[in-house]
Amino acid sequence: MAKVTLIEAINMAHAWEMSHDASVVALGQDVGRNGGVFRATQGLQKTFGADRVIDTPLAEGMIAGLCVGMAAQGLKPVAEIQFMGFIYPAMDQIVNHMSRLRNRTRGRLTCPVVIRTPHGGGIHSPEHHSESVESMFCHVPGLRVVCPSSPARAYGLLLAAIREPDPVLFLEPVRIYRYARQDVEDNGEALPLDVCYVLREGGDCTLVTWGAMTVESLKAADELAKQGIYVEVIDLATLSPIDAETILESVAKTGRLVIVHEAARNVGVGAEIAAIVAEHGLYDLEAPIQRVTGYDTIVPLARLEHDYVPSVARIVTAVRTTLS
Amino acid sequence: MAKVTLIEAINMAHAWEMSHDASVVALGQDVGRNGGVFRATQGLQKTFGADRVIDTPLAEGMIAGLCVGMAAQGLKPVAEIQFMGFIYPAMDQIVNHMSRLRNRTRGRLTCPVVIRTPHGGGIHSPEHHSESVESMFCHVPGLRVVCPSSPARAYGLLLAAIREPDPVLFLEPVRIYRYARQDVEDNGEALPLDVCYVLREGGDCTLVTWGAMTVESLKAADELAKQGIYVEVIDLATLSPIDAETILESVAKTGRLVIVHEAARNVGVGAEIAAIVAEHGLYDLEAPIQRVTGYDTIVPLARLEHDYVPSVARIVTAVRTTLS
Amino acid sequence: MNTTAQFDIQYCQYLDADGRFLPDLDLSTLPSFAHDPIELVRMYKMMVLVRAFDTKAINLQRTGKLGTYPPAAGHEAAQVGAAAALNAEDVIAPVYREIGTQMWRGVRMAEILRYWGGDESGNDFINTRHDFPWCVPIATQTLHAAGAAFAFKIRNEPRCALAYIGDGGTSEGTFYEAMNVAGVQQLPVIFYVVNNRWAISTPLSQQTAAHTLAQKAIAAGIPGIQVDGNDLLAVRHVIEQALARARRGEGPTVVEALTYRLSDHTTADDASRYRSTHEVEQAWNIEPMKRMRAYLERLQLWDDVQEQSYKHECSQQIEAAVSEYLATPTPPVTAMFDYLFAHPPQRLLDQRDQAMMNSRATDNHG
Amino acid sequence: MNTTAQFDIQYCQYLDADGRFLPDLDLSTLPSFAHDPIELVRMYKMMVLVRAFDTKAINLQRTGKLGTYPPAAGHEAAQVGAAAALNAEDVIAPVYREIGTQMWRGVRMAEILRYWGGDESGNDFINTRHDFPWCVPIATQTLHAAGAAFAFKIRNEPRCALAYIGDGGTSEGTFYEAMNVAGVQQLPVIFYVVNNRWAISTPLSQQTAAHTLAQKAIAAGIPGIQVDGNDLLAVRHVIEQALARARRGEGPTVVEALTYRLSDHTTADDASRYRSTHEVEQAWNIEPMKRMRAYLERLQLWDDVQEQSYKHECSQQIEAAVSEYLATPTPPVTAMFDYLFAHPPQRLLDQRDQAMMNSRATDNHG
Ligand SMILES: Cc1ncc(C[n+]2csc(CCOP(=O)(O)OP(=O)(O)O)c2C)c(N)n1
Ligand SMILES: Cc1ncc(C[n+]2csc(CCOP(=O)(O)OP(=O)(O)O)c2C)c(N)n1
Ligand SMILES: [Mg+2]
Ligand SMILES: [Mg+2]
Repeated sequence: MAKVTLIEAINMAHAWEMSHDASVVALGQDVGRNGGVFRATQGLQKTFGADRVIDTPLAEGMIAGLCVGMAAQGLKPVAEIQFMGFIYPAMDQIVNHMSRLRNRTRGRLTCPVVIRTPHGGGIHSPEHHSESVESMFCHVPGLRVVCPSSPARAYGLLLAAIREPDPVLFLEPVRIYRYARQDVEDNGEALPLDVCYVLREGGDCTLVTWGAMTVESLKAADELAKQGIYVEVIDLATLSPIDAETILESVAKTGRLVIVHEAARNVGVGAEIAAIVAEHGLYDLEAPIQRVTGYDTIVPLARLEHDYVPSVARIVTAVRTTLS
Repeated sequence: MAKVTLIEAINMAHAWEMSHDASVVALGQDVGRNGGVFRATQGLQKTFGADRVIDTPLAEGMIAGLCVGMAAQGLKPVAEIQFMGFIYPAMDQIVNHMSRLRNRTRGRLTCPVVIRTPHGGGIHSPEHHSESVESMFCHVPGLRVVCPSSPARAYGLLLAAIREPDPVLFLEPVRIYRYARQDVEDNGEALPLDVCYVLREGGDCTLVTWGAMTVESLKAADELAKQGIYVEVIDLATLSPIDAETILESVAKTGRLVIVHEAARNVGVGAEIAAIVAEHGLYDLEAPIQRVTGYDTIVPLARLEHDYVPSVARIVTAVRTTLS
Repeated sequence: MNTTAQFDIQYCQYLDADGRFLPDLDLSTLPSFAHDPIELVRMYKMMVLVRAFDTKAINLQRTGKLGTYPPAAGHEAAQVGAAAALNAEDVIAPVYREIGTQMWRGVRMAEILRYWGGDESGNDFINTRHDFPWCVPIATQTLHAAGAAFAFKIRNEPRCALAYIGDGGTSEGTFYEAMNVAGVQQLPVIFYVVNNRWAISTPLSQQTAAHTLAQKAIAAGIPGIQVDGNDLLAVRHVIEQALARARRGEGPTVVEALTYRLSDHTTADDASRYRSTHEVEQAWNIEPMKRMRAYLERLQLWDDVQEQSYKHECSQQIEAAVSEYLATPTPPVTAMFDYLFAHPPQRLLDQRDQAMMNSRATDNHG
Repeated sequence: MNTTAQFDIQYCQYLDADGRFLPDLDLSTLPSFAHDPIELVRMYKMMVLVRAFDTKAINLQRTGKLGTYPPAAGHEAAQVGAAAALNAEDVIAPVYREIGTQMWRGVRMAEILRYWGGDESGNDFINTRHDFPWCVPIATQTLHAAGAAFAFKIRNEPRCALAYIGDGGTSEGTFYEAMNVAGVQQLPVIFYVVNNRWAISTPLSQQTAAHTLAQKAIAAGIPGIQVDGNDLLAVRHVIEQALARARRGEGPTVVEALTYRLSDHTTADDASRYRSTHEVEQAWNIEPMKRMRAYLERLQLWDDVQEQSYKHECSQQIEAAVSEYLATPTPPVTAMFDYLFAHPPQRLLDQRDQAMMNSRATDNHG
């Protein structure tokens, strides 16, 4: 068992699956020789050759479109989009083809593709490097959206994503790529793609979050515990489809719900969670739902970034408001 | 005063603004000679010349990108994307530039652009011609999203959109392009871009909807009225930013909320409305919120289309469930 | 100033509008199939069938029995010629208008009608399992062909991919991205530009300032060639040569076929709004069927009697397909759920149940 | 087969690596500025300032005082040469690396530092009000330049737009879309491809199979030309000629400047992972500064003493800019709200209030 960071776990899962399934290929900008700008694919080209770990020209739409063609003809491409803010040129292929091919052909052709991309900000990057626009993709029928928040979940969920016969958008929380090390056994065991994870139990308030915001959320839970308030922290992990049951059960227990995400609030994934609870758990709610999110603004550049990303203090305040 | 259809009202508003503001130009595929595939721009090229009503090559990203450049240098482009299912190639320019230019330059350069596009299905079109993916765009900071549901609102809102100093995505409900005629005075009077419209008052349940679904919603309201149930029908009209006040006031009165939209449910704009009410109007709610929406599937082709689009019967059932 | 690079674009044509060899043609350069009576007649017959089917489909749409339909009239040689050059195990990425292509490949007429009649099952081609479905979002399919070719290259299979694209389609950036990566990776793919002069109402002159569309290949550093798209022999030969190159590992080719869209863009379009009758009449003078028929008649491979009897046969085949199509029941409402995922999430299954209930309720209503 | 189209790509260079005219050069073709001592020295001095600023910026990043920064070393002639050809009322759409371009245009060094230090107000250029801001999403800016040029054309203004793009950028479809529409509309725009051989770790050979990047112009039916991007005289002259064409209404040009990225891609990159020291050393032999200095010295327009004293002057200017930059207060939290809309919606104003409260709360915390 090795103590690995989240990015190392991604690398490990990638390598595992490539050694066990000859149809898996990796492609993207700088993923080969350079091992990816964050080193997620480090060493893969050396091990598996330039035929299976492909440095592409610079065009995201092309990367996604190639994946569709490759997958339809029997490969399992795992593509990297260098930052989520550069995924838009790939949108057409993702929405109009990748997520639809099975449906359009009544199952004749399928699209087992994984699109990996860094997610979120907080590392003082240049413009367009801090985006977390998962909600756009969660709206796309036929597409799964996953976001791990620990090395172990990164490992297990990436394996699951590659093995899934349908396309998966795999979001990697940049801020915690190297945040902590965790024992992860490199045993090829995948995690399910349709459940969320209760990271911490508590009876006073349910806190649903994902990606890098799990860190702030757990810290907030610590601080609140000191004040005698016990929050149940849920890592959504799979953002689409949402595991509504686990959330509804928790809300049934706590009567309160706070949602934390880094993306802008308006029509974020937090809205869907709130809507689900307002539909199916309304009578359990003892207080208004709260969303602690990025503001409905462009993610600011480095000097104001920390004012944009939800802070421990904001989460604590929201939970206390819910309880008052 | 002329009795005009919704599409004629769009044409009228477009012509009005072009004759009163020399900086307004129209561009898109087939908008000139052919007057647009739905005839929204019919006659404009004849009146204003090929310099101001521009038939472009076939590339949506190019159309949007040109708009950014034109707008930054003093024009007010009104572009047509032929169908909403073909807007994805324009996404990068819309999100990463059009909606951001003012913010990125601290107001030095601005982007007064209108992107018009047909919205929704129900007219037995081929694949990719029935999309209504407004929720993706409502998530974009810096962008307004508008969707009229009557000739008068089409006229007034399009004028407002063109005059707005910031970008507006203007969604045109295809199914009701020619559904009904209405007296619309061609007087250049714009409507506000931040309010919704109460189409019908009622005390039993609030029904929020937009675009072509206003028709089904009003029919459902008629049917329910016969049963002694009075729903308040609200046309959202501006989908982003949402006029939360009007909705919250209505829910405070009725205690019940049903949201109707044609787009897929998951992370649709309906989710945001539900979330707003679960945050700010929770104590007013006497029953769970209901969403009557397209399913979380690809919009099916013609033969199953009517099973996808929310029907009067589904709306009636949802309202009755809410009341029971 | 030094010249650092030079390029030229060749144009290939064998038959003139009357089906005679061009005067300066070196007959020894003719492909072998040009001397194969069976193959020549087979191709011509398919063109006749395609034209007849096309006419019928437009009719069905006009009488409310079919959805919007994109006529192929004028494209028969461009479609059948290219399709005939392919092997069954090659893969195509077709656009909406490739009626004749699909028919040659083995897509059944009833399937074609089902698709344009609004039923996705029309894409579940029974005979061409690996081909991509009809593609509507312009130019996107060029990348699918490149991706397929990439898979063939990685697996070292002797297969090729062929992407269809229109003159309008060449303005989408996607097309250049596909050519470019195909060039870098020397993929076994052909980008087949069917230049019919119009993209809905947009004439070629408003689409690009490029003198030819074949020259767009130069941007990707790959070969580009123009062919008379109304000349069945030339089309098939040029595509055969491009395929041979690709199979030899020499990479992609762009082939531009010059043809004309004789019909409206689709049944929802009215081309008389934007182009002159004169232009259309001119185009009819050089259309592909007449030319090929004259060629066959000259070789005494075809005559009036055969034409009449074959046309009759076509009608019967088409009527059978139409009957099959019209007898196809509306798919169950569950069809919109059942092919979305291999492992459908619970939420979707719940919606599926609701949809069944809603659909039954509606049926009771009306 | 007939040839239907022919193209060639020219290459322009005046000075060799030692600053001597190429042996076969016809001196009468030299541009007028090549004989203007004041202008020559002014350009050279800017190159020196740019190199010094670049070094300082990397330093600031290394010491935690600046964010990720994209060094310009090696691009000085390509940047200053092109910028010097423009008029003030022309408009540029620059990419992140165009440090020297911006400095020549009049963007203040403190503004440049503010932007790369993580403050959007660095884009609120005081002197170049119409220029587009630094562009990060690759190739997107080419359309902004085309759109600007369209505006100039519609308003009949004698202005041009110039879009910068890298070798990597030429793989994005957007670039071709921009060239294509510029060709159709004969827009007064120049697409300036700065080919520095690398796109992060991707060498040119993996980016495209095209022999030159200038030939990509052929796809759009517009002229393309290559120039030695390390030759200040050639760069400026080629751009001047392209601008003159555009102003005469003769439409767009693609100019490819051949240069080399002497530094890492950005301060976040380590180029030694993917390219050889040998290659980089070779590139230093033909870099632009040395060449221009030798040319000036030969004309006796420059010497060691001037070089030393000017470098000192540069340091002082740069230090002043750095001080100004470091003294700039962090923008108020409200800055992220205040430039989003001309008419901010109420919901956003509410969030603005919350953000102010949250920010104050955080300040009290820490
Ligand atoms: C991305 C996209 N934009 C717009 C359309 C609408 N549309 C359908 S066909 C067409 C014209 C295509 O012209 P061309 O490529 O020349 O093919 P042709 O129809 O002539 O065969 C357009 C604009 C579309 N299908 N996809
Ligand atoms: C659309 C997009 N994709 C990816 C990136 C990440 N990225 C930044 S610079 C770069 C390489 C660009 O290379 P090139 O165009 O040659 O310009 P250079 O950096 O060499 O000046 C990449 C891939 C980006 N900024 N935008
Ligand atoms: Mg065409
Ligand atoms: Mg480069």
